[in-house]
Amino acid sequence: MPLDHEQLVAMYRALSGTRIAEQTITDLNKSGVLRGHHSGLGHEAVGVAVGMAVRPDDCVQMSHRSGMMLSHARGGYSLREAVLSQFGRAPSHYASLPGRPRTLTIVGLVGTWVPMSVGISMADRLRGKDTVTVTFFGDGAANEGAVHEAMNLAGARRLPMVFLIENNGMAVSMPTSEATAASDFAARAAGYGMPGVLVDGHDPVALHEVAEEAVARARRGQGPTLIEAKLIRWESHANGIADLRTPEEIEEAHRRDGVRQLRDALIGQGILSEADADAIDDAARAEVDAAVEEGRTAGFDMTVPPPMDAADAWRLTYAN
Amino acid sequence: MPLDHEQLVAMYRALSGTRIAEQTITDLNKSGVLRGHHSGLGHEAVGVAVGMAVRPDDCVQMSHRSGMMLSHARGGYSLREAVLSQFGRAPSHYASLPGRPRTLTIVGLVGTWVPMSVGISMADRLRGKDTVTVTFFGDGAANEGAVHEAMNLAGARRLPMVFLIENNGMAVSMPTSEATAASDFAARAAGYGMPGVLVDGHDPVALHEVAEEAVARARRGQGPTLIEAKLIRWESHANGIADLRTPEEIEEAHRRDGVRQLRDALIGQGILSEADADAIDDAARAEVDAAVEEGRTAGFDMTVPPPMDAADAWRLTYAN
Amino acid sequence: MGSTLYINAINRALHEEMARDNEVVAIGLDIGRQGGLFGVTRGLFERFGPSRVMDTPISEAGYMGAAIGMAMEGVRPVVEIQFADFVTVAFDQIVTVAAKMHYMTGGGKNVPIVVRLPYGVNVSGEGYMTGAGPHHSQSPEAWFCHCPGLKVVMPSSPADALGLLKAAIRDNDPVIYFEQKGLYYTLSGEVPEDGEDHIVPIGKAAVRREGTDATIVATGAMVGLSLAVAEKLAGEGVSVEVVDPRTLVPLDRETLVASVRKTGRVVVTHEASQTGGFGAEVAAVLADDAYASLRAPVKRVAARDMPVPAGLAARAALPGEARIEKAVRAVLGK
Amino acid sequence: MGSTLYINAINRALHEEMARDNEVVAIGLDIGRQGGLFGVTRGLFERFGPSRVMDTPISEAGYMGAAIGMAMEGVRPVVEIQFADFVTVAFDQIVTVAAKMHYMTGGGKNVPIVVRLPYGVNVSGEGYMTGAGPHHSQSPEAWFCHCPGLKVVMPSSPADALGLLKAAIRDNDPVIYFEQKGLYYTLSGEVPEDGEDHIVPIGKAAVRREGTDATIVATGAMVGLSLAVAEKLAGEGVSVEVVDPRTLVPLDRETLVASVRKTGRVVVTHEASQTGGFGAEVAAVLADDAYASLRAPVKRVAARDMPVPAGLAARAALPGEARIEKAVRAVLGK
Ligand SMILES: Cc1ncc(C[n+]2csc(CCOP(=O)(O)OP(=O)(O)O)c2C)c(N)n1
Ligand SMILES: Cc1ncc(C[n+]2csc(CCOP(=O)(O)OP(=O)(O)O)c2C)c(N)n1
Ligand SMILES: [Mg+2]
Ligand SMILES: [Mg+2]
Repeated sequence: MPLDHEQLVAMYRALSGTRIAEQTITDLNKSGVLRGHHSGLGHEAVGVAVGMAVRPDDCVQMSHRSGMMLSHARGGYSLREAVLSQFGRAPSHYASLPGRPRTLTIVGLVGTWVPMSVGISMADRLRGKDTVTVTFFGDGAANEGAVHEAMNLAGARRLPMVFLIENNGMAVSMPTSEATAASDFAARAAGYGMPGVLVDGHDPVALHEVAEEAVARARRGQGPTLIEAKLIRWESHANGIADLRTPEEIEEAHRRDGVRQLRDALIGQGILSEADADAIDDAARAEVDAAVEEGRTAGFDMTVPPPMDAADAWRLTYAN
Repeated sequence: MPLDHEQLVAMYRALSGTRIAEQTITDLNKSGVLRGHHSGLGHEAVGVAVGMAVRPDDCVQMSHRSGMMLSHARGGYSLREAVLSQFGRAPSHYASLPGRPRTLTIVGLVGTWVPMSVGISMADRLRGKDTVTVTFFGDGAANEGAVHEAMNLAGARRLPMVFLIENNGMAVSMPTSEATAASDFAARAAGYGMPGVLVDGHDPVALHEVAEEAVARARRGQGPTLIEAKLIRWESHANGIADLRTPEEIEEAHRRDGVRQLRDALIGQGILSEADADAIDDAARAEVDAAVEEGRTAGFDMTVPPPMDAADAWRLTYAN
Repeated sequence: MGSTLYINAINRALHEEMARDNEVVAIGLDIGRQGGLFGVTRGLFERFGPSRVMDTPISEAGYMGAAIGMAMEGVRPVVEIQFADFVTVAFDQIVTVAAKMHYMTGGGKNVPIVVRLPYGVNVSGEGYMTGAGPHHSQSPEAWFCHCPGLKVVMPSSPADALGLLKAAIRDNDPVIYFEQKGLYYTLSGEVPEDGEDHIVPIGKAAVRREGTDATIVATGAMVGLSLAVAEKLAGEGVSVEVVDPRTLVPLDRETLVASVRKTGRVVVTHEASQTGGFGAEVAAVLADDAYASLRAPVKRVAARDMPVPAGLAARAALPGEARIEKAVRAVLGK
Repeated sequence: MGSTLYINAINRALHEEMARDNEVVAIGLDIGRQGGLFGVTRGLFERFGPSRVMDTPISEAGYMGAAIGMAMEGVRPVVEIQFADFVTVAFDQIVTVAAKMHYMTGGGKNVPIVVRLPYGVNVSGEGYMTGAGPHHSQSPEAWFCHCPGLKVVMPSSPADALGLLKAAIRDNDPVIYFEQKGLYYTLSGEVPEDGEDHIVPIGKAAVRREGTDATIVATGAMVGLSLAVAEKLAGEGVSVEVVDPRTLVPLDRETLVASVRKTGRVVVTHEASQTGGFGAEVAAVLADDAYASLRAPVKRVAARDMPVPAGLAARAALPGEARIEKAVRAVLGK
C-alpha cells in the first residue's frame, strides 16, 4: 500500500530526526568528545523505511549502520535516548527491552550474527506465530560463509524472513566491486530459491514499498526475500579510519541524499510547506541538542568497577 | 572440439574399466571383504569426462565419488592400482605422485576442502603458469559456507578455475530438494559473477563438452565457471548405511546409465562393433579380477605399528 | 536397574526429554528418517515428527546458529554434529555467539542448547570404526573448556550418558556433550529402570573405584582402561583410586583434591593429545590446590601430539593401558 | 641498536622478509592501500604491489584456505586476521587443513603459512582501544596450543616481534603469531639496526630478569607487568626471575624447568582466561618435570573465566600487577 500523507510526514520526521542525531553523533566523534563510532550517515532511509514496514512483534536484527534509525522509526526509541546512549547514559538501540518493539542482538563478527536470526524465525514458527524476522547486514558481511548457510536454510525451510543487505559499496577499504564479481547481491537470491530485489537505498519511499511487500510475502507463508539496498555511506568506515575514496564518490552520496529528496518531494507535492518542514527539523535539533547537553554534563561512565572474583565472573557469564 | 572416434573409444574404455572396477570394489565392500567405501557407481561419466578435458599440469581436486575415475582417465592410474589401493597395497588415487597428473588432496570435512584449491590457482598465477584448477564437490558440500567464500573469491579474482558440483540428489539421507530451495546450483554462479552450466551428469559426451569449454575459458583468462552435473548415485551413501530411496529412484539411475548409453551409441554409429566393445569390457574385467586376487592374497595391511614416542610424533606431524 | 548400551542410554535420554518437554527439539544431519549416522536418534522422527526432529543441509554454522536463535526464544535444541571433528566449522557460532550471549545481554538472554559431539576412536580396537583417521577421530574437549560461558560434560558410562544428557537439556546454559563413539556399541552398563527420571548433576565428579595409594583422573573411554589398570595393580596389592570428573567445566575440584589429599599421587589421562589438553587443567588445579599433599610428580597420559592415525595405527598414538600402568608405577616410584 | 615501537618491529619484519624472498606474500582485510586497520602493513602495498599484498573479501575461511593452498605450492603467505577474535570463522581451515597436511600427505606437502593474530586488550589502560568488548579483546592462544601440527609464538617486545616473525615466515610449518595489539603504540624497545637480519629462534624461551626466590612465567603483555612486580619486590629484597616462553609450542621446557629448579616457586600468568589456558600447560609441565624442586603451590594469574568486558571494566577481569604480586607473595609464603 502506498504511504498516505500522514505516513509520509511521519517518515520525513523520522528521517530528519535521525539524520540530525546521527550528524551530531558523528561530529562529536570527529571532535574527540565521543570515541569509536561507525557513522550511519547516508543509511537513514533504509533504517526508517524498514522500521515503518514491520510490526512491533516482528523481530529485527539491526546492523551497525542503520540500527538507530530503525529503532527510532519503529517507535519507543527517542532521539534523546539515541544521543544519550552514546554517552553511556541510556540503553543502546540494540537492547531488547520490555514493551519495546522486538529486536535481536548482533555480535562483533559480521556475518556471524545472521544464522541466529534464522533460529528466531524457526522458534516463532514452532509457536505458531505469524511474525516475520528481518536481518540486516552489509555487502562485506554477505561474503561470509555463515550468511550463505543462513540464507540457504531460510530458503529451504521457506521461513518468513527478509534478508536486507545494506550495500554501501564498501567494507572498510574494500570496494564491493573488488570483493565480488557479482553484478549485484540480489542475484544471489536465486541460489537460495527466493526472490531478490534491488532497490535504491537512498529512496525511502521505494525502500518502504519493497520492504512492505517482502514482509507481507513472508507473512503470507511464501518464504523469504533478499533485498539489496544500494547506497553510499557519507563517512569513512569508522571514526579515526582514513577514507580512501575520491571526493567525487562522497559528493555523489550527498547528491542522492534521500532525506533531502523526500523533503523536496513533500514540499513539491504540497504535503508540507517549507515552514512545516523547518519546524520538524527544528524540533529534532532542539531534542538532540538538549540530549548532547545532558550527556556532556553527565560525562562518560568511566568508573572502574570493583574487583571481581570468580563467583562474580560466573554469575555474569552463566545463567545457572 | 567434438571428440574424434579414437577419443570416443578411449572414453568408452575408461568408462567401462572404471565401472567394472567400481562395481567390483562396491561388491567386495558389501560382502565384507573390504570395509567402508563410498561407492562411485553412477559417477563414472563425470570423472572420466573431466579427466579427459584437463592437462596433466592442471590441478584437480577430486571428490570421494568420482576421484578414481578421474585419476584413471587422466592417465597413470591403472585399474589394477585402483583395486589394490582398496587393499592398502597401492597409493590411493588422491595421492600426488611424481610423474603423475597433478592433483590436490581433499580432507575429511566436505566443503572445507574447497578453499585450498583457490590457493593453488592463486599460486599458479603468481608463478605465471597457464594452468587451470578444477575442484569437485557434492550438492551437500555446496551448502557449506567455505564453498561460498571460495567461489566468491575465485570470481572476484577472475581465477582460472572450474567448480564442479556432482549433484547426485542426495547428501547421505538428505534429498537435495530439501537441502535448498534453489532450482539448481548453477543458479548460484551469477552470485559470484561467473557462468553457471547445468549438464546431464550421466552423459559423458555432454560433460566433456562443457568441461572442455570451461577449462578453455579459464585458460583464456576469462575466469571461473561453475558446472553442475546432475546425476543419481546407484548405491547408498556408504557401505553399511541404509538407503532410504525408493526402488524407482534407483531404477531411474540405471536407466540413465551413461556407460551403457555410450556403448550403445558407439555401436549404433559403427565406431565399435559389439565384439570390440565386449573385448574392451573383458580386458578390464580381467585386469580387475587379477587385481582382486592379488589384493586378497596380500591381505590387509593390519600391522600395528611399533610404539611411537614424542620424537616420532613430531617428525610425522611437523616439517621442521 | 537393567543393562543397556551406551548408545541406547543417549537415545533414551533424548526420548524421555522430548516426551517430557515440548520445547526440546533435535537438529542435525541425517537425524530424522535415517536415525543418525550412528543410530543415536533412532525413533525420534517417527515419534515427534519433522517439526521437532529437524534434518538440515550440511551447514554446521548455519544450523548451530539457528539452534542458538531458537534457544534465545526459550526452545531447547539438542544439536548433533555428526562427528566431533566437524564442530570446527560451527566453532565460531558456539564460542562467539552461544558462549557470550548471557554476558552480552546482561543476563537478558540465555542459550539453553546442548551440542552433542560424537568424539574419539574405538580405543578397544574392536567394533565400529576402529579409527577413521585425522578428521573423524578427534577429542576436542579442551577447546571448549577454555571458553567461558560453556559447560562441558563427558560421560563414561551408560548411566552417566543418560543422566548427564538429561541434566544438560534442562540446563539454561550451552552445554557441550561429548559422547565417545567407540563406546556406542561396545560398552554396556546398569541404568535405572525405564520411567525413572535419572539425572546426573552437572559439576559433580564420580569416584569410580576407591583406593589409597594413587589416584587416576580419567575421562571418557579412559575410565574403563584406568579401572582395568587399577584392577591389575590390585593384584599386586596396590590400591588405586579412579576419579571421573564427568563434568569438565565447571570442574569438581573438591572431589579431585580430596582424592589426591588421600593418595598423594596422581596420574591424569585422556584420549585427546597431551599439550594443552584438559589434563593440563587438572594437573594445574592439583599443583595448586593439592600441592601440600603431592608426594610425586603429576603425570599425564594422553595421546601423542599428532593427528590421530587411521585404522589400528591409532593405537600407537593413543594412550593405552600399558602407558597408564607405567605412569601409575612411576608415581608410586616402582 | 635503536628503539622502535612494537608495531614498527612487526612492520619491519614484513618489509624485510618480503624484500628478501619473492615467495613471501601478505593477505588479509584492508592490508593494502589502507595499510591494515591498525597500520601494521603500512607501505607493503606501495612497495610490493597488489599481486603480493592482497586485500580480500570478508571471508576469513576462504582466504585462510586460499593461503593454505598457496603455501602447499611453496608460496609463503602471511595471513592477517583483523582481530584475533575473528579467527573463529577460519578456525576450521587452520586446524583441519593446515595443521594436519604434513601428516596426511606423509610429509609430501607442508604449509608454511604465518597467521598473524592481533589479540588482547590494552592492559595498561592507555592508548588505542582500551577494550572493545567480548568480540574484539580475546587471547585465544590456548586453542592453537592444543592442535598438533601448529607452532605458536607470542612476542612480548619489539625485538622479539621482529625476530620471531622473521623466523615464523622462514619456518616450514604453520605458525600462529600472536601480537598484543595494546602494545602496538605503547611499547617501544631496542631492536638491532636496520639491515641486521635479526632472527629469534622458534622454541627458545627468554629469561627477562634473573632472580633466585621465585619465578614468574609470563607471556605477551604480562611480561611487562611481571617485570614491574619483580622490580617492586626487589625493593623489599625479594629476587624474582621472569621467564617469557616466547614460543608456546614447542615449549622450551628446559629453560622453564631450570628456572624453577633454582627458585622452587612459580607463578604463571597470561592475559587469557584461566580455565584451560596456556598457563595450565606450563603448570602441568612444571608439576611433572620440576616436581622435586617445587617448594610451594603453582599459582596461576589469568583473566577471570568470563568474556572480556568492554571499556575500562576490562581491568576488573584481567590479571594486573596487583594480582601477580599477590600470587608471588603467596608462593613466597608472605
Ligand atoms: C568476521 C569479521 N571480520 C572482520 C570484521 C571487521 N569489520 C567490522 S565492520 C567491517 C566492514 C563490514 O562491511 P559491510 O558488511 O559492508 O558493512 P559496512 O561497515 O560497510 O556497513 C569489517 C571488515 C568483523 N567485525 N568481523
Ligand atoms: C563438514 C562435514 N559435515 C558432514 C560430513 C559427513 N558427510 C560425509 S559425506 C556427506 C554427504 C556429502 O554429500 P554431498 O556433498 O552431496 O556428496 P555425496 O556424498 O552425495 O557425493 C556427509 C554429510 C563431513 N564429512 N563434513
Ligand atoms: Mg559495506
Ligand atoms: Mg550428494
